[in-house]
Amino acid sequence: MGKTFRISCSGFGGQGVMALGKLLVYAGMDEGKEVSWVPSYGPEMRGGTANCSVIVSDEPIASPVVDSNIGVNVVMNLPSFQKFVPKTAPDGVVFVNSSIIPDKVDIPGVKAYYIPVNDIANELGNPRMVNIIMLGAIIEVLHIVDVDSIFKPGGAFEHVFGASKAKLIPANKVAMERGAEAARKCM
Amino acid sequence: MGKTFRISCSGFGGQGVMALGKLLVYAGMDEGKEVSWVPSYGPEMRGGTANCSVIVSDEPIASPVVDSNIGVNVVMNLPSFQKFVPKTAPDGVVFVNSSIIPDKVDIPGVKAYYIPVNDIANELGNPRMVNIIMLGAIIEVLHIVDVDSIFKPGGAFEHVFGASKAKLIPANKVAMERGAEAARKCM
Amino acid sequence: MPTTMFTKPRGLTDRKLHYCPGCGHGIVHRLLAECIEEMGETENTVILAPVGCAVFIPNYFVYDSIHCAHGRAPASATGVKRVHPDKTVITYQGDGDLASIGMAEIIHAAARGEKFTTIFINNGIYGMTGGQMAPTTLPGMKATTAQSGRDIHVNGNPIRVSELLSSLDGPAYIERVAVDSPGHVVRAKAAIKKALQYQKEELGFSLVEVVSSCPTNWGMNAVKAMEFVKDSMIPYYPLGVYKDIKEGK
Amino acid sequence: MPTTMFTKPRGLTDRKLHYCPGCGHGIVHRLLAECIEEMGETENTVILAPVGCAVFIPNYFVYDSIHCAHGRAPASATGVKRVHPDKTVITYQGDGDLASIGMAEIIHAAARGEKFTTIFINNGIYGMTGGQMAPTTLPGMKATTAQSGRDIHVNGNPIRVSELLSSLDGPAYIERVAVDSPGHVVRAKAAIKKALQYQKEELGFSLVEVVSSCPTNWGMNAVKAMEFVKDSMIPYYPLGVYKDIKEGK
Amino acid sequence: MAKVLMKGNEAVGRAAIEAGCKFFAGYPITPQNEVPEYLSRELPLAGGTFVQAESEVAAINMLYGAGSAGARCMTSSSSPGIALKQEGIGYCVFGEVPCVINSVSRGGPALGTIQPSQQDYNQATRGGANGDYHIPVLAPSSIQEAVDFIKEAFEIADFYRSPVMVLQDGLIGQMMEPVDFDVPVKKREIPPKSEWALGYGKGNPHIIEGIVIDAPACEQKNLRFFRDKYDVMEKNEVRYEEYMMDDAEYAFVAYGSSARICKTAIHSLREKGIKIGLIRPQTLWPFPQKPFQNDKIKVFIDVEMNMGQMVEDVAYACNDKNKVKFFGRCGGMIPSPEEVAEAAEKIIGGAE
Amino acid sequence: MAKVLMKGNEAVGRAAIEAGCKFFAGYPITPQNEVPEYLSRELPLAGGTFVQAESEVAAINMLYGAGSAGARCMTSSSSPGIALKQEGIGYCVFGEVPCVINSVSRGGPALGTIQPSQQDYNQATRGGANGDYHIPVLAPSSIQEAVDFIKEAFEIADFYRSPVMVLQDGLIGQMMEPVDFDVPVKKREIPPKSEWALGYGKGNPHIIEGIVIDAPACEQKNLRFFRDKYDVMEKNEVRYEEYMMDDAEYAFVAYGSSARICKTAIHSLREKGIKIGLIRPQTLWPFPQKPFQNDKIKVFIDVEMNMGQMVEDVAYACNDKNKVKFFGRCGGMIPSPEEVAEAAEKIIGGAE
Amino acid sequence: MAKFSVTFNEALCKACGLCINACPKKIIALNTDFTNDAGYTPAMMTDIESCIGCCSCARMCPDCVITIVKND
Amino acid sequence: MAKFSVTFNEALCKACGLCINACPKKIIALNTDFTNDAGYTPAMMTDIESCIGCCSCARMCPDCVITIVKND
Ligand SMILES: Cc1ncc(C[n+]2csc(CCOP(=O)(O)OP(=O)(O)O)c2C)c(N)n1
Ligand SMILES: Cc1ncc(C[n+]2csc(CCOP(=O)(O)OP(=O)(O)O)c2C)c(N)n1
Ligand code: SF4
Ligand code: SF4
Ligand code: SF4
Ligand code: SF4
Ligand code: SF4
Ligand code: SF4
Ligand SMILES: [Mg+2]
Ligand SMILES: [Mg+2]
Repeated sequence: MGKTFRISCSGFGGQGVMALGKLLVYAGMDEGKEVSWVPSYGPEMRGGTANCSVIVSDEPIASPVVDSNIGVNVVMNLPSFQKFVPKTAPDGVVFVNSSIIPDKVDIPGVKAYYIPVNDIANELGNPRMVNIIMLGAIIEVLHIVDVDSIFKPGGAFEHVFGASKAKLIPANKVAMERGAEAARKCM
Repeated sequence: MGKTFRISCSGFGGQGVMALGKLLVYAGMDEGKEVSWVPSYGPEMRGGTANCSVIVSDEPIASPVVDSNIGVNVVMNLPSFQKFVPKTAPDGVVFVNSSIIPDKVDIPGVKAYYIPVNDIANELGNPRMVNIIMLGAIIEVLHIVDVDSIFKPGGAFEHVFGASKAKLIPANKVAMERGAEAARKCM
Repeated sequence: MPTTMFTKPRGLTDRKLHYCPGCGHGIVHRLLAECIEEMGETENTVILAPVGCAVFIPNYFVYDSIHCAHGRAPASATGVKRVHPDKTVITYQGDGDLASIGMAEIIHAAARGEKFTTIFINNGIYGMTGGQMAPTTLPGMKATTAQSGRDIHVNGNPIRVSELLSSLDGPAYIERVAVDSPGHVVRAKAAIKKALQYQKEELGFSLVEVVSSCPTNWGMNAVKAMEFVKDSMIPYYPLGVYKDIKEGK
Repeated sequence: MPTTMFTKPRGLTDRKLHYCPGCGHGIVHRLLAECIEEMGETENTVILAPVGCAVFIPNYFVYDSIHCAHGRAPASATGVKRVHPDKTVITYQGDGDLASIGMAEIIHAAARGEKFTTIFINNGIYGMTGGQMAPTTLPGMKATTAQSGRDIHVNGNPIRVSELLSSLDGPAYIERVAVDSPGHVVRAKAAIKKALQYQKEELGFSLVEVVSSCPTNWGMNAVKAMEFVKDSMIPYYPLGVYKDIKEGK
Repeated sequence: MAKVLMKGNEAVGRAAIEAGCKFFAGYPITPQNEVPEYLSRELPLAGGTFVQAESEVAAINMLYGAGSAGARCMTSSSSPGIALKQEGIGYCVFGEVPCVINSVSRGGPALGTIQPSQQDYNQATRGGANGDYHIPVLAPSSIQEAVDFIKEAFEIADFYRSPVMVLQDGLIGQMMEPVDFDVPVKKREIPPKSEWALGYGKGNPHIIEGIVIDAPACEQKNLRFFRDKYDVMEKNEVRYEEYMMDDAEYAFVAYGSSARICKTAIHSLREKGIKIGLIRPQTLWPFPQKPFQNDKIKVFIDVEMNMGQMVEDVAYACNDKNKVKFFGRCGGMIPSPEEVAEAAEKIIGGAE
Repeated sequence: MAKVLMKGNEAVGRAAIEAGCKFFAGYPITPQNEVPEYLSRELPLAGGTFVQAESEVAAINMLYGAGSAGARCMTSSSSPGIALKQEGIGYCVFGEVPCVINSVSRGGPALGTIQPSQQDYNQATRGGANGDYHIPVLAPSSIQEAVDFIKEAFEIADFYRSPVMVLQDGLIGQMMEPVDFDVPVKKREIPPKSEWALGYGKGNPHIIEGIVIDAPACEQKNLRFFRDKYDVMEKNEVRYEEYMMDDAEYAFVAYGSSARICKTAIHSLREKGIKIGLIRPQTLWPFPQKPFQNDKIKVFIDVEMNMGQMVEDVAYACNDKNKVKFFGRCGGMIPSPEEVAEAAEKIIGGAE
Repeated sequence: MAKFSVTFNEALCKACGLCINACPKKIIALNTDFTNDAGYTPAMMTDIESCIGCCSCARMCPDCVITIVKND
Repeated sequence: MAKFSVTFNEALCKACGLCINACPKKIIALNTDFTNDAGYTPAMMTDIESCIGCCSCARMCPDCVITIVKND
């Protein structure tokens, strides 16, 4: 049986968690994997938390909802940490935005990576890149997809943000690499 | 088992067939019988034929619709004759407005009474009384109800036409009697 | 050689109309068929029937036709006309149909400027269902659901449809006419023709409100009913052009 | 002794509003509560919520309240007010709710002269569902269902509700106001108060149209959105009194 | 009081007034026009309000308001008009607004015809509003029962804070029969308005809910309805009549007008020695289960003025679809007792 | 062509265009807004017309017109919006107007919640319009299937001249999955427009009927529909998937999103040695009968995101209600595969 | 021969009287001697010579009963 | 003590800026040093002494954040 990544990404609206998930599924599809992406669409007008379920798998996907037994749990703010971390699978992995989440994951068998994405983004001078930095960390640790599938021409990045945003790819590559670097520090 | 009259009254709109049926049910109810009255309400705006099903019985009434096996078949114009006479019960009775219906009933076992109600009404100087004349004939032959139940104060006539029309009762009594007389001639 | 000055137009079938004696619907049916024939559109017309006494329109006209849901003819006509922009598309609606249940649909079709023509028969009553109060029933006028006459404090105020719709931007032409006299009938025909011409010219939505009669539910004979149109309806529903974009109105 | 010049009115609960930053709904909620408090009606008011961003009104007001079906608040208010003629009954509706799906209900409640007050928020868009075109979206204005801007030839013409309703006989008072500036907010409050007073005096139906903003779906920040109200919305939707039976208007 | 002779529709109007109905909103449609006509005249005299609504949609939403405000209220319509009320009925369910919906069916679909029919069984029992819900549906088969059920419907509506439908056909609406308005109705303990209705919330605001945006809370509300309403109704509100069932080997299953026709057919069939009876559901929802747990019955013959919409309910109740046969007419046609009897004989012949 | 990643709602819009849809009318409502938004942009580019209707009532009646005029047409809505379309759907049935109705359910009743649900099973399969009628209801459980079924729906609609519904839930509408738009759809022989559609009746007027006032004729029309449409659909249009049913002793019965959840649950149950499979109706009407004629199955476990609306259909199909058990969530709650598996274990434990 | 022929399709006439009322010459009346299939006594000309061919009668007729021909 | 007190219920502020824009004295600004629970940097007074108590800020605030008191 092949590998299945059951991913949940959550955070404030505006932190780009939905796009983070989309980048994974576009890249995964490009690599011939089965993928699905499910947004939670809440009643909130604006603000509030946002989250999405992502599956990248070698097998056909049955249920696309990742709301329990989360394999890869990406939490970008404190409310998300509190809501989603308890739902991590026994052998799951958590990625925590440690810039704004003071808490620590304390579940036996679950490995956590604390990535200070806001701090890194501020260093890079672009606070909106928090999601890309986190993606860099995730890919570094789990190799869910190739970095190249994200950034190559016609790749996931252009799909998600539009071809006109291709000029931002170099900066985003740097952000990814900084995320990867932070992850390596935690390993 | 008691007696059950299954009556159908049909004719042009304006010939008062609905009221004829109503007089029977009001009088029947007054006499403690079970009664029902069902109008046919058609799509026609005005004109066209009208008919109603009436049951006066000593037993509780199951189906109130008299559209087959008609026991007492009152037909006031030619289209009604053609439509309803074939539905008469084997031991039924037909009352025909012979003023305007040239046809004859030809069903073995079925007795027909030919009452020239328009002619009689014209003689009486009130062409609108055709239904009362016919009612006189019916009661004379079948004794479905008492004439008194029709005309007594608070009786069927006042129910159907309103108490304010009570002043017309004497004239209507005469009309009834003329109908009865015509029926006797056919007996 | 004898010349025919007046006869049944080609657009009407041979079916006998089911309307009551003297009902205005018949007059308007004929006018409509005359206009369409004169415009050479007899083979190019689709008519949408309302729910109301005129529901049997498909029996009476030779055009393609459809029974619409009560009040929704303007929505269905939007569908028909958008699919067939080259056809002459007509809705025919009563006052219950158009001004009561179908109020949202007529306003929005008008506001969208849908390029069809509505013939709106204002007879102040629900004819088909037997004389209930319509949005256009006059104050004081009797109806089976306002048996001592419409009391505006209890039953609300009548709605003047032509005035209401003419506040919108989408309509190209709106006129109110009547069929109570030969002169008014001639004027009514001219209005219908103009409305159809505006449709052909793709200027927008057009509507002719016809003040008509319902002798049966008004409890009058046909002649008296036409007098009532003249004496009571028209003063409340003034005739005239309410919108004409060619005239900048 | 310090005097409080401005604070939250009693009619509002302590719940945080869910509206986006700078959304006009919040301003109008406050004005409404202020007027009701000043009239001493805080304990005597029933408010009917629309479907739209204001659907959660029951969370924010201390009045008895009800979530109405989309567009049908005027019908439900008719039911409430007829049962409780002594209560102050208010419907609060957006432009999708009132002017699109609910057009028939508002026109008929107005024509019947139902004695309740409607607060009509014209923000030119479907806020709650994410920015689709409303009947009041301006020509050229972008919406998710008119992505290159409303083209009146494709999407139809906007509807001016106050003008439309003021052609009817039932309304006692109709005014259009805006909340783009402190001065207009003061004027808006006066209009709402007057509408409620006309209701108390049983003069008929009253409506205040509030030209408001939807920064989120207009794609602007709150300040820019209020500028858009001033520069683009108000010229198309002129402020003023459209109906006032006391003034014979 | 003595019996009076009345048209079904008018009797419904009078029954509503006697039940304390204080608000009626409706829109004209054949064959129920006498209901609004009667009430437009009589309800104001009884201190109530009659509103001719601009549409069926408006009428049901007026009820949503008037019922929320604590008034006993009713609307009446027929087939396509009931279709238009579906969304509003859903709001009354969710908002727990008591109200009575009188439905007088005609032939369908669409405008169909104006003749009587029972083609709206699915419409009444399954509804067409969204979401999980049930409303009680009472199906009278005489004017007396129409009157009794209208009164009962108001009690049920108030007791459960739910819409209740009385489903009739045009035949019952249009016919005249003697009726006794003094048949007593069981009064129930109903939740006081002061606890929930609009206008009674002094200090502690009353809210009639149409939305519960939080899914877990919305689920809980649904579960509460099943526990406190639908399950209880299934236990306590089922009604049916058994007619000549004591020795029956076959059973007609029919409601409303078609049940009356079956009764006439039963007489002629019994004369021929066929032991047949009738199970007549008086509530179509909740649908009676018990009378179908009857092993003596070889075949249930469902007779309706439609194409067999009740068949599945009968099959479910008796748990053997092979035992259920159907005879019906539709499109506004009323079957005659003779054709029903003949159809039954054929079915029974085939079964033996 | 390669697969593309698309949101379910947008994929539905694109599928409609590829199927030749030339007219769309709709009114905004969550969670299907991307359908009209996509089509407002793309349909005109494909030579079609997009109309934002003033209401759901208007939208379905626009389809009644556009479909009558011979255009392939679609509307889309969600729960309360579908309730409002009921009368119009009845007109499309009776007038034999082909059209496609995309329904994306949310939690109910009333406004309910905007989270995904399957609470509109009854609404879709029993309708709420008046009269006897059925419309085919296709229930996709992936975006690929949503696309295929939309295309198929247009074919079925044209073939039978009938409305066809595609019933989805908010989950399928909102999620993204890869989809292949080149899966071929069986083309059918469809009645030519020249024979019936408005605008094609030169000389021989075409009439789209909403009323057949003569009851016998109305009955005949109903009978023709049953003979030529519904019976044929029941024979030819039933679709379902059987998943791991070969050796199954137990069967989940589920459609749409809940079927996917069951598949995940099946894997964990099979790991525990429980021989369980899935019967997945792809058409909810006509409902599959054959897969339930399976004596090896001890219990059918109906899993829905509602309170068990399909139970009666399953019971009817397998003809033993005692074999049918239910597990579900409602009000917008999506069950997890774990709770489904657990519920199944409990049910099976009880059955053994 | 009169200047105009005014003919009535008697089967269709409903005796509503609108033509009679509209005629400026008052030369139309109901023919009470004849009842058509629908039970109405149809309209007829009483004095064709006086007809001025104004078509008022035909314009008011809701049932297309009347045909008017100019004889020249 | 300043003539007026203008206080902000910071928890409710959404930093929309309408008060800032409305103030004729331009004495309101966002407090970028503080983020409330909803993630906004709420408005604050920069110069209460200049306040003329016109209430324009409060009138424009959609979230009832502002209370104004006259100190006399
Ligand atoms: C949804 C629906 N509601 C009500 C009706 C009943 N109905 C039939 S015709 C009609 C009103 C007709 O009045 P109007 O539109 O004024 O036409 P008229 O008959 O006066 O020409 C009504 C209410 C219906 N068929 N469908
Ligand atoms: C019957 C029905 N149709 C559609 C919807 C979806 N819907 C919710 S809010 C809304 C429009 C809101 O716009 P508006 O009335 O302008 O209010 P705003 O959010 O702009 O204040 C719509 C269409 C619904 N809930 N019910
Ligand atoms: S009822 Fe009235 S509108 Fe209808 S046909 Fe008769 S007269 Fe005409
Ligand atoms: S979406 Fe628009 S109307 Fe709705 S709360 Fe946000 S800004 Fe206000
Ligand atoms: S044409 Fe004129 S004058 Fe001649 S009969 Fe007719 S109305 Fe009279
Ligand atoms: S107007 Fe026509 S229908 Fe009426 S009486 Fe004259 S000819 Fe006959
Ligand atoms: S009260 Fe006036 S001057 Fe003072 S802060 Fe507010 S807007 Fe500025
Ligand atoms: S207007 Fe109100 S919400 Fe907006 S910034 Fe000022 S205080 Fe904050
Ligand atoms: Mg009318
Ligand atoms: Mg809006």
